[in-house]
This record gives sequence, C-alpha cells and structure tokens, in this order.
Amino acid sequence: MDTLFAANSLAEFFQALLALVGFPVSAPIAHVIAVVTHVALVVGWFGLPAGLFIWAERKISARIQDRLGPTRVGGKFGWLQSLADGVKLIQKEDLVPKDADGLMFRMAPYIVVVASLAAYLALPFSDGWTAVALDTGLFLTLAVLSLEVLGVILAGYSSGSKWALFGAIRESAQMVSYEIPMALCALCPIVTAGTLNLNEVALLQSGGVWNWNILHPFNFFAFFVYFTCATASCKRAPFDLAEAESELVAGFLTEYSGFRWSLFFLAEYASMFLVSGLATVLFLGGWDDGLGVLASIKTASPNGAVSFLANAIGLLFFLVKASVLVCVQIWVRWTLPRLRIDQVMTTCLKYLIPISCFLFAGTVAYPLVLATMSGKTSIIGQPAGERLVQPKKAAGVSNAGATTESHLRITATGTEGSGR
Amino acid sequence: MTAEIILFWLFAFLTCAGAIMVAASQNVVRMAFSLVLTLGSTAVLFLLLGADFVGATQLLVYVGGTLVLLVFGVMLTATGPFTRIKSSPADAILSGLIGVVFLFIVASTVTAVNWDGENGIDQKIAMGAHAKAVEGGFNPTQQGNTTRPLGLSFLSLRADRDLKLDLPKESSAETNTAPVVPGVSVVMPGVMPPPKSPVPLSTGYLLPFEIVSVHLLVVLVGAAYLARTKRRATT
Amino acid sequence: MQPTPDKFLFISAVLFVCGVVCMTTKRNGIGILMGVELVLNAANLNFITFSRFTPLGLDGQVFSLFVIVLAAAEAAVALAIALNFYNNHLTIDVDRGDELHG
Amino acid sequence: MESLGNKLSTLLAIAWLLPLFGFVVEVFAMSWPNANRKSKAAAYFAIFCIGFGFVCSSIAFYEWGEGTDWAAFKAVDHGHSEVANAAEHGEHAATGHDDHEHKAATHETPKRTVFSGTFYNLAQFGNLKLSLDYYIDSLTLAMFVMVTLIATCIHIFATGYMAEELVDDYVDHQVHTHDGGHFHRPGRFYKFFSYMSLFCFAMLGLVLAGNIFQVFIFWELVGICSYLLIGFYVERHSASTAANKAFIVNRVGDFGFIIGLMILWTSFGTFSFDDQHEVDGNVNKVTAGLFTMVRGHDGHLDRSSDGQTVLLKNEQDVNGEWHVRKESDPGRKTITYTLLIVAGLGVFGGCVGKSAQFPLQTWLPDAMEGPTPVSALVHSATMVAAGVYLAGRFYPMFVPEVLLTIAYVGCITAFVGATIAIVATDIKKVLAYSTISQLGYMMLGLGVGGWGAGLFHLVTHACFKSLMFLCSGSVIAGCHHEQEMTKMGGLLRKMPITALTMLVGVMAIAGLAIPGTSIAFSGYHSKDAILATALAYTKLNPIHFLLFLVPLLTAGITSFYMFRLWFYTFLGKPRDQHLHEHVHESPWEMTGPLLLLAVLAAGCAIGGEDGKLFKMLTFSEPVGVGQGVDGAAAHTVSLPGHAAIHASHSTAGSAALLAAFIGMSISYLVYGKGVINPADIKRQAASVHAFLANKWGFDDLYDVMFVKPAHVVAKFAAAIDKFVFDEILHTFVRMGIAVSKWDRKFDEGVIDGIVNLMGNSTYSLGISLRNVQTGKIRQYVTFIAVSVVTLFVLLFALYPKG
Repeated sequence: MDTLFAANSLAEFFQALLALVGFPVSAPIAHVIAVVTHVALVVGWFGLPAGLFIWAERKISARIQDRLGPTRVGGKFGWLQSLADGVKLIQKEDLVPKDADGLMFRMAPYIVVVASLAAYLALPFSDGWTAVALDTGLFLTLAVLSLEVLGVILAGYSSGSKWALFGAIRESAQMVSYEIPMALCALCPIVTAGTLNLNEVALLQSGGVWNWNILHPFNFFAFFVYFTCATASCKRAPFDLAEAESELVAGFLTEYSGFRWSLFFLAEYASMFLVSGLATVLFLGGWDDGLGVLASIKTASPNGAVSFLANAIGLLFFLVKASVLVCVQIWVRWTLPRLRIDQVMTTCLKYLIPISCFLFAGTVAYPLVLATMSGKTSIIGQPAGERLVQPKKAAGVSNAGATTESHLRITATGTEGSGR
Repeated sequence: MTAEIILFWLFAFLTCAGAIMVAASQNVVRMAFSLVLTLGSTAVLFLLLGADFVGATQLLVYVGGTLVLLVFGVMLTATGPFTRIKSSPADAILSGLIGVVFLFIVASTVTAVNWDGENGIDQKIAMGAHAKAVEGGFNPTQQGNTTRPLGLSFLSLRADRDLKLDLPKESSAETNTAPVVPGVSVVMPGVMPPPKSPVPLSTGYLLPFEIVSVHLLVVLVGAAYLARTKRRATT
Repeated sequence: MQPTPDKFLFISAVLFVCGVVCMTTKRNGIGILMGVELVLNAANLNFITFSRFTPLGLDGQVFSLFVIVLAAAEAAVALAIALNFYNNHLTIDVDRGDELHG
Repeated sequence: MESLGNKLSTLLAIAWLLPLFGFVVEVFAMSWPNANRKSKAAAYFAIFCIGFGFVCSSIAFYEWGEGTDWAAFKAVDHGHSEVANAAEHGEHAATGHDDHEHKAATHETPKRTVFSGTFYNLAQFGNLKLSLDYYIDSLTLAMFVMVTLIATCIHIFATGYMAEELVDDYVDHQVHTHDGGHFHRPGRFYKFFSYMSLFCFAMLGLVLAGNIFQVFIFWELVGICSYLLIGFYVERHSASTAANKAFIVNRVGDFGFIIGLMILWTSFGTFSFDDQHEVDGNVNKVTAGLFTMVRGHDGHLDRSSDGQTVLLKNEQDVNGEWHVRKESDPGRKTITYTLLIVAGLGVFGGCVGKSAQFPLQTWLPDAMEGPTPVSALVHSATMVAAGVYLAGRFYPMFVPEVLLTIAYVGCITAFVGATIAIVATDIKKVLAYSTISQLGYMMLGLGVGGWGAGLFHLVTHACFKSLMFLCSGSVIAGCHHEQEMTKMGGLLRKMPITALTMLVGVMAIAGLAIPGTSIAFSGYHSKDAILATALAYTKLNPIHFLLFLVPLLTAGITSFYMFRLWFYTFLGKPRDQHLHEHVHESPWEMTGPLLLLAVLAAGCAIGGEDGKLFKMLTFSEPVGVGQGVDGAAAHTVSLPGHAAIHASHSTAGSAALLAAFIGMSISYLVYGKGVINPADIKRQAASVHAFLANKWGFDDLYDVMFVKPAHVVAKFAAAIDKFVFDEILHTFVRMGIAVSKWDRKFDEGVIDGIVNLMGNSTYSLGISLRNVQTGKIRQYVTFIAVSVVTLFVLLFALYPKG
C-alpha cells in the first residue's frame, strides 16, 4: 500500500496499483499505460474545461457588456452551450479553398493543437503529478509553445488568401518578438529558485504565501510583464492582430470552418490555460495554499495516503489559481480595445524587452547584493536554500546529485549552502 | 522492445522521412515544414539519448526561431503564391546518385564497426563500466538531467570532470537512489582512471560561451544591416 | 535497454546525405539554406550519440549546443544575404546569380 | 735654462697658433648662414690674433735677452779670434748640451742661446721621425718680431683698404659679364682676413720650424696662401692666371726642394737642424742633427783623403764634442761631396722658386694682381723673404760651390729686376721688380759669405718695402684703383702723409745717408754690408769681380727708378685732371701703419754693423762663417771672414752711396725737373726699352721653351688618346655590341620562347578551366560532394582490409 503512494511518477503508481490488484506488469507496460493516461487526462482536460472556459467567456463578456449571455441550452445558465457549439461545428462542412495548398491547409490545425497539447508535457499539476518531470521543464514548455506559431503561419500561407497571409505574418512577427520578454520574465523566478524544473520551482515556494515568488521585489513586476506577453502569445485581445476582424476578415482563420476552425479555438484556450498554469507555478506558488498547511502536512508525513491526499488538494488549489488567471485574460479581452500592429511591436520591442532585461539582471543581482548587505538572500520568507522538500522527493525530482546541487545553490544564491 | 525502442523507431522514421521530403519536395514551404518535422523528431531523438537540454534548445532555437526565420525568408522572396523553382531532372538524378553512393559509403563505414558482440567497441566502451555511469546519468527512464552540468560547464565548472565523485561499489546496485553526476568518469581500463586527489578545476566553456554571445550580437547587427532594402536592380 | 549507436549514426548519415542532395538540387536559395541546416543537424546527432555512448560525456552536448547557436546565427546572416540577393536579382534562384562565372 | 727654453717655445707657439685659431674662427664666421658682411669683426679678430702674437714674440725676445743676459749685444769688436770664439760659444751653446766641465773649461758666459725641441710627433716611419720641432735662436726671434709687427701693421692697413668689400653686393668693375654688365658678388672681407690669418700661421710656422721637413710643410702652406691671396679676385682672368702661374712656378722650385730632402734623408737619416734629445728612462740619448753632422763644433767639413766624400760627425764624446766614427763602426755615415752639392742646390732651388730668383722670377710681378696689402705682406716682406731665410737657416749645409751659384743667381736677379723696374709704369709692378732685385741682393749677400749681411738686408727690406707697398696701396685707393703712374702726378698735396712716408721708403731702399756721419737710412747699412762682403769676396777671388760691380751698378739703378717712381707719382703736374680731382688722403687706419713703418724703415738698422740688429742677427751666425774659408786648399772659391769684410767697408759704402746719389740725381733731372724728356730716351733706345719692357723676354722664352712644347706634347698625347686608346676602347665596345646582338637573338628566340610557351600554356589552360567555373553554387557543391565520394571510394578501394 505504501509503494502505491510512494510512487514518484504515474508509471510507478500504476505498476504498484496493478501489482496490488494482482496484474503485475513490467515497467515498460506501466510506462505505456501512464502515457496513455496522461494524454487522456490532458485531452479530456480541455475537452471539458475548454468548453467550460468558452461558456465562462460568453458569460463574462455578456456581463461586461451588460448582457445575459447564453441562458437556454442546458438549464438556466446555459451550461451546455459549449457542447452545442461543438456539435454544430463538427457538423459543418469541411471546406478547402480551390487555390489553397490542400495538404498544408489540412495539416495546419493539427500542428497548432499538437503544439499547445505537447506544452503540457512538463507542467506539474501537483507535487510530482506531472507527465514528464523534466529538469528542463520550463525550457521545454517555452520551446513547444513557440511551435504553435508555425501552425499559424502554415494556416495563413496555405489558405492562399491575402487576409490569411497578412494575419499569419502579423501573428508570427508578434509571437516571435513576444517570446523574448516572456522567456526573460519566466527566467526571473527560475533564477530565484535555481532550477528549471517546474516541480522544484513550485516546491521551493511552498509553505506560505510569503514564500511565493510574486512577493520577490523583481519577480513581482516580472509577473505582470510575463502575463502581458503570455496574453500576446495566446493571440488574445488586445493583441489579437492575427484575426483582426475589423481589418483582416478573420486573419489566418478566414478560410477555415467547422472542425478545423474549432481546433484552432481549442488550441487557443489550451494555451491560455497553459500560460496561466505556468504563471501559477512560477509566481503564485503552484499548488501551495497560502498558509503552509499542506506543506506542513507533507513534511509531517512525507509519504503514504496523507501526502497523496495533500497532493490532490494541492491540485485543486492549482486549478483554481490557473482558472482565475484565465478569467483575468477573458476580462482583459472584453474590456480593452485592440492595438494597432505598430503599437503592438512598439510595446514589445521598445518597452517590454528593456524592462524584462532590467528585471532579469535585477533578479540575478538581488540575492548577491542582499547577501553582502544582510546575511540573508531574501527579505520575506525563508531563503530559497532552506525551504527544500525532503530528500526522498529529491531523488525523484532531481538526479543531478547532491554535490552538483550544492554547487548550484552556491552559484545561484551566492551564500547559501546546500539545504539537502 | 521497450517504450523507448518504439519511440526511437517512430521518430527515426519521422526524421528520415522529413529529411527525404526536404530533399525531394519542390515547394519551398513544404520543404520548410518537412524540415520542421525532421528537426522536431531529431530533438526527440536527443531526448531519447538523454540530452534533454540540447533537445529543448533544438526545439526552441531551430524550430521556434530559425525555421520561422526561414519561412519569413520564403515569404519575403516569393514572387507569387506557392512559387516553385524546379530544378532540372538531370541535377536531381546526378545528385541522387551521389547521395546514394554517399549513403552507401557512410552506412558501410558505420556497419563495418563491430558495435556489440564479443570484443566490439560497445563491449569496450559503451557497455563497459562507462555504461553504469550512463545508467545513472543518461538513463531516459529517469529523464537524464544534463541542465545543471551544462550550466556549470558554461560557468567554467565541469561537474562531471572536476568533482571527482567516483561511484561507490554498492551504489551501482541500486542506481535509482545513488546520486550520480552525469558523465562522471569511473574506473575502466584504458579510459581515465579516477584521480586519488581532486585535480585543479578545468576552465570549462566559459570563454567559448562569452565568445559565442558576442558573436551572436555581431551577427544580429550585421544581419539587420544586410537585410536593409537597398535600391532594386534596374531590370 | 538502448538502441545501439550505429542506428543513430545511420540516421545522421541519412540526414547528412539529404542535406547534401538538398544543397545540390535546390535552385532556391532558402532551400540550400535548409540543406545546410540538415547537415548541421546530422553533425549534432553524431555529437549527442557519441556523448551518450562514449566517455566523450558532456563535451558532445556542449559542442552540439554551440553548433546550434552558430547555426542560428548563420541562418540569420544567410537569410539577410538571400534578401539582398532577391533585392538585386528580383528572384531567389541562385542559378541567376552567376556573375562570377569565368 | 730648460725653463727658458720652455718659456720661449710656449710664447712663440702661442704667437704661432693664434692666427690659426683666428683663421678657423673667421672661416666659420664666414660660412655662418647669415653672417653680417658689413661688420669688421673678422678684421678686428685677426688683428687681435696677430697683434697678440707680436706681443708674445716681443716678450719672448726680451726673455731670450734676459736669459742670455744680452750676450748678443756684448759680443762687440770684430777681432777675428774673438768673433770666432763668440761664434764658437754661440755654436757651443747652440749645439751645447749642458756639459758643465766643458763649459767651465772654455769660457765665461756658458749660456745657451739656441733652444730646440719637439712640440709633437706627427709620425714615425722606421727611424724617420716626422715631428713638429722648434729651433729658436736670435734669427728666429728677429723674424718673429719682424713678421708679426709688419703683419699687424698691414692688417690694420687692410681694414681700411679692404673696406669696400664690406658690402653684400660688390661690383667688380674689371670683370665683364656676357651681357656687358659688371660682375656682382657678395663682399669677401671675412675671406680676406681668414686667408691673411692662415698665412701668418704658415709663415710663423716656417720660421719656427725645427726640421727641414716641417719647413717644407709650411713652405707649401705659404704657397697655398699666396695662391689664394693672389687669386683673391678670382673672377678676374688675370688674377686667376697669375695665381696659377705663381703656384706652378713654385712647384718647379719645390721639385728641387724635394730632391734635396730625399738626398738629405737618404744620407743623413734625419731632417732635424739641431741635435735631438730623447730622454728614455734616465738615459739622455742624443742624436746628431744635420748641422752637427756636417759642420761639427768647429764648422769644418771633414772630407776623405780624395776629397770625394764628406764624413759625417755623428758620435759624441764625453765633452759633448762630435766626431766621425771609425771605419769599422757600423754607425759611420758618409755622403758624397757631389751629393751634398746637389742637395744644397736642390734646397736652394726651392728658395729660388719661393723668392723669385733669376730663372723663376717671372711669377712675382704677376702676383701683384692680388690686393695691395697682400703684395705688401706676402710678396715683399715675408713670404718671398722666406726663401732667403731658408737659405740662411740652411747655410751650414751649403758648400762653397753652392754658395757661388747662389751668389751668381742673386747677382743676375738683382740686375734683371732693377733694369726692368726702370721701364715699368705700373706703380705696383715697379715695386715688384724692385723686390725681385732686392731679393737678389740678399741672395748675393749670402752667396758671397755675408750671412749676417743677407739677413740684415732681409729685415730692413721687409720694413721699407712693406712701407712702400702700403703707400702705393694708399695711392691706389686714393686714385680709385688706378695703378698707372702715367696717369698720376702731383699727389703730394693731395695725400701728404702717404707721399712723405713713401719718400722715406724710397730713400731707405735707395740707401741714402749723410756722408761722414753715421746717420743713414736702414737700406744704406744693409746694402753697404752686402757690397762690402761682395768687395771682400772679389778681393779673394778676383775672377768673380762681376759679383761686386753688378750690384754696385744695380744700387744706382735702384735709386734711379725708385726716385722716378716717387717723382712720377707725387711731383709734377697731374696728368689726369679728372682722376686728380677725386684723389683723397687715406683714413687713419691706413696712414697710421705708414707712419709706424716709416719710422722703422728709417731707423731699424741704426748703427749699421755695430747696431743692435746686426749684432743680434750675426750672433747666431753659423760657426766657421766668421773666419771665412780658404778655398785654395780645396780648389774652390774662398769666403771672406769678418775681418776682411770689415776692412772693405768704407770703400764699398762710399761707392754705394755715390751710385745712389748718381741715380737719384739722374732721375731728378729726368722726372723731377724734366730737363730731359724720358720720351726722347725711349725713342733713342727703343730696342732696349722694348727689351726691358718685355721683361728681358723671359715670359716669351718660357712660353717657347716650356709652354709651347707642353702644348705640343699635350696635343700629341691627346691625339694618341683619341686615335689609339679610344679606338681600342671602341673596338671593345663594338665587339660587345656584336656579342649582345647575338645574345639578344638567343634571348628572344630561346629564353623568351620558353617563357612564352609556359605563359601561353598556362593561359590556354586557364581558358579551358574558366568554363568549369560557372558561378553556380550548386555546381560547386556538387563538385565537393563528388570529390569527397571519390576520395572515400579510393580510400576503400586502396585501403588494406583487416
């Protein structure tokens, strides 16, 4: 029973579970099962919540615009409106323009969807509850996110329509430029934590709101810059230049209809949730409740059902935080007007990049300066080196080795010795 | 026939297929996206080989950056929709021939080496004592974590070379819990015996790193200068 | 259990050959650029393979990182050159840029 | 004693070297980039140098007198033996090397009067030592004082005379450029005085010289200076030719001089006049000088039994006397008598050239092309007298035959010069010829055994001749460079000081005196001394009676043409009114020296041969001269001793005076009163006049004898050069050309062929290769790939398996 809850990854979990049930399987099979489960989870996740978000967006926008929004389908609040939309979209005819590049035209939506899907690869939903606990988690996530633009370009180009092309070019230009400040700001908490492993980043913030990175003087600003860039990279208003219905009919979506169109739509919401979750993990303490209860529980009983339960509760916290951020994005979309393309680029290249560079440098210098002034490396909360999870987790989370770890600490925070 | 074998074959196929499509296709944009396919699956291959950081970099830089750049180039230099500049079949045949011969040569070279088997190289090196370190360090089942060593090496600290952390005998048994530094040198005949006392730190890659950064800056400026639109040819 | 190195090497060989063929056949400048990228990737794959299977260790990965970065730089410059070429010849067909013929 | 010698040598060295210093300074000042040509700084500096030299030499003279407690003037009375003794003492002292018991044994005043030594060793070839020595005796001192004094006067005079050179743009009216204008050049004030200083240095060095080689060095140096100064107006053709003439003619004499030097060196092994003292360690090594070897301490030549060889005394005995070495002695030295004669003649040849004696006298009149101060200093007082000085200095080496030659040469020179001077009309030319004849007098005096007389006349003549030259210079300056006496006349009122001083000079050279009294001009005493010697000489050897008559006649002629000069210039009515109006007396810096020199000219020889000057000179007379030579024994001429000379004084004196008066009165009648018209005489004796005016045709003679033949030879040589050597060279050249033609053919045909072949093949190869370079990138890549593949294939094919 313990092994069940002592599992480091889903694969081990299943292995233990099946062994418990009486079907002992080898590790590879367990891996396959785990992979399948992951995919099922993620797809299911935004099969369902994407719908939820769409519904939420309709309602929120309606409220912002002083309307009721959907009220009919499925009860008083129109719960099933999204489902109805989905059914309608699936029923629609799959059109491919005559002089479009058919293959590309068909392929584009899948690339986008796969990109935003794959971005969930390294995102931890709760302590250790991640598809692949990569050491380069954030890095990989950003990389995969950057793949999305290719799909957009492909779509715009292969449509063989100038509106689509315009939209695609705008989109690519915008995303390629916004990636830079986004990555820089995402690196700020990484520097503070000293690891790219999202799971560790989250763990390092656990144990109280005062440990969250957002209270770090530089990360605080970094959060907002990051969120702006994230919004832009999701093509959300006020940065939705790609489908600027007032200028380009619908941008790169012009020629699309039916299911393929809805794939783009899904991908958009998926990436919205992804960037929000990323923000949660990086700045908002991930699955940590603000009071350090869960952290204390887990430290009290590192493994077993209790910690499992704690993880489950942490999952809820995580979802809530992320969803709130998504709602914020929706809110922003329906309240702010759209910028001109030149304004968009100006915002990025002239303001966000310098600001983020400054923030990054500040975050790097901050602990060193602080350590030289006062022996500590952070004003509020424990220094990063001291709030580390128990060694058992460390084995699963990072195989980088204690010595390397300690070196990493030294190089990252200047004075702190190894907490492990 | 484990999962990673499956993955390997899958992505190996994708890589080769993409590469061949790049070589075969006449449409530049299709080439570009075949290239995306190739590079992406190459990145996965990197991951399979335990080089997660390199894989991620491959994705970010190549797929996310370079290829977008290429597509830009394609679109900026396109004279019409879906332009295709056909190359003469003679060229195709000639270069195809060369390619085949070349491939044959390289493949024969590769296969000529006895990788596994009694006294094959694999026996000597890959599956030798080094493999244990590999088991610890690069084993994909534990998602080889090369980020920190790489970062340290760029900060001129070779975690795998300088921190002489040779494996304890018993630790090789349960590889999971044993803290293993990737690429650490272990006792093996002919290859780098572990020094008794810590050797002075090697310089690592700090200088090349800096040089490359400056080089990037220079390239940025130079490319921006070159790409400026000048007077068109009078034709 | 690992796939043996020769498989990876073979893949890289395929990449390389395809790159070379690409360079020799494509009249489109960008196509040639892509061929170059393929070749570089083949090299990277070799690096990684040997760093995985031989005591080369981390150095292979470091080198491949450098290769990637420099490839990016090279791509940028090459693209700028291609744009210049296009500005001067109103085409990207490299066969038209043979002013230097003997 | 040594201290005295050091003192003297130091003082004289200062006096000698100062002008050199002046020369250097002036040369640099002259070549100074922006030297102010209007300043007289150079002149003042030169005057300072030479004047200081005069002071030094005077001091030296006084010191010498003190050091020898005026032995020179005490040695009175003309008793044969005593004079001999005195001379002996002198000689002893001169050669005397402090040998005390010897001095105690001999006489009461054992003081050294001759000091010799070495300043500096120039070089040492084997045992031939070339060094800067000094030889100081009363003659040296007298010459120093005389030269420096006169030079000072002339320098001062020159500051006035050369004043016209004080301009940046000097117009030479005697030089005409091609466009008919006059020649313009920057003034040469600096240059003139730097030359003068150099000359003073050379002349003093010549006088001070302690060995014959050193004499030769400075001899040539004064020659150079005279060359530079004669050619001072180098743009004037006459000046440059005159300079060349002087130089070349002197070379003839110097050729003889060199022969003499060679003989002396080969047979004596030393050049030094006096004995050489070398102190190495504590041994005081003494080697005999020339005089000692020849004359020894008693002045007698030691000749072998057959009389063909002269035995040289180069062995010193304990009392410091010198003897001939034994037959067996390897150090024994001898010289053939004829060789000794030749040596003497050679050296005398040098003197002939330098002081314009009979065969070589022609250069001196032309030398008057130089500025007048130069004529006064170089060509009358000092340099030309250097020949006489050398003859006197070298006297002990002359055997009677040589002396006879000297006498005749002098005699002829005196007569020729005087006769030509009668008809000369250029004022400076007249003086030049008189200079020649006076030099002839001196030589004559030396030749007939009047050592003292010759040098006595040398000094007096220096005084009055320089005076007269300066006067003529003042006249010329007054007359704006008009030198023809025929255009002058009546200048007495215009320039009284010049006229009167000139008169003094004239009287001095004419040798006037008040009969019966001892009041007389210096010229009288010296000339009288010479004539007396000549008379005594003719008494001894009657066959040579001309040696007395010709000089006597010449004395008359001298006073004639001298007074002619004076009357012509200063009396009578002006012949050229326009010139006469512009005549003016010269400024003080010119007249001052005139007055001073006039005093000297009048009274430097007061007392005659009892006078201090004469005693002083004769004090260092070579031993043996005093008692004369009885030539009968040696089948040669015999020379009169002092006694004989003294005996014939009154006769000779009165004869000379008579001749002088006659000459004076004739010229007064002719030119003063104009009783006889000189034109008539000219018409009467036209041929004679022409002959004389043609200078006895010496120039023509030399022209025919040397110049023309030289031209012929030169032409012949040129012809040979042109038709033989040139032809040979041309043949070579033609052969070379032919060879090179063939070589060219080979070059173009074969070498170039090969090179071109290479070039063409390379070119065609390139042409064929250029097609390969299509400029298509893809093709290049293909090539690369193909080549790589090929390489691999080859590798696999060739690489040994296993």
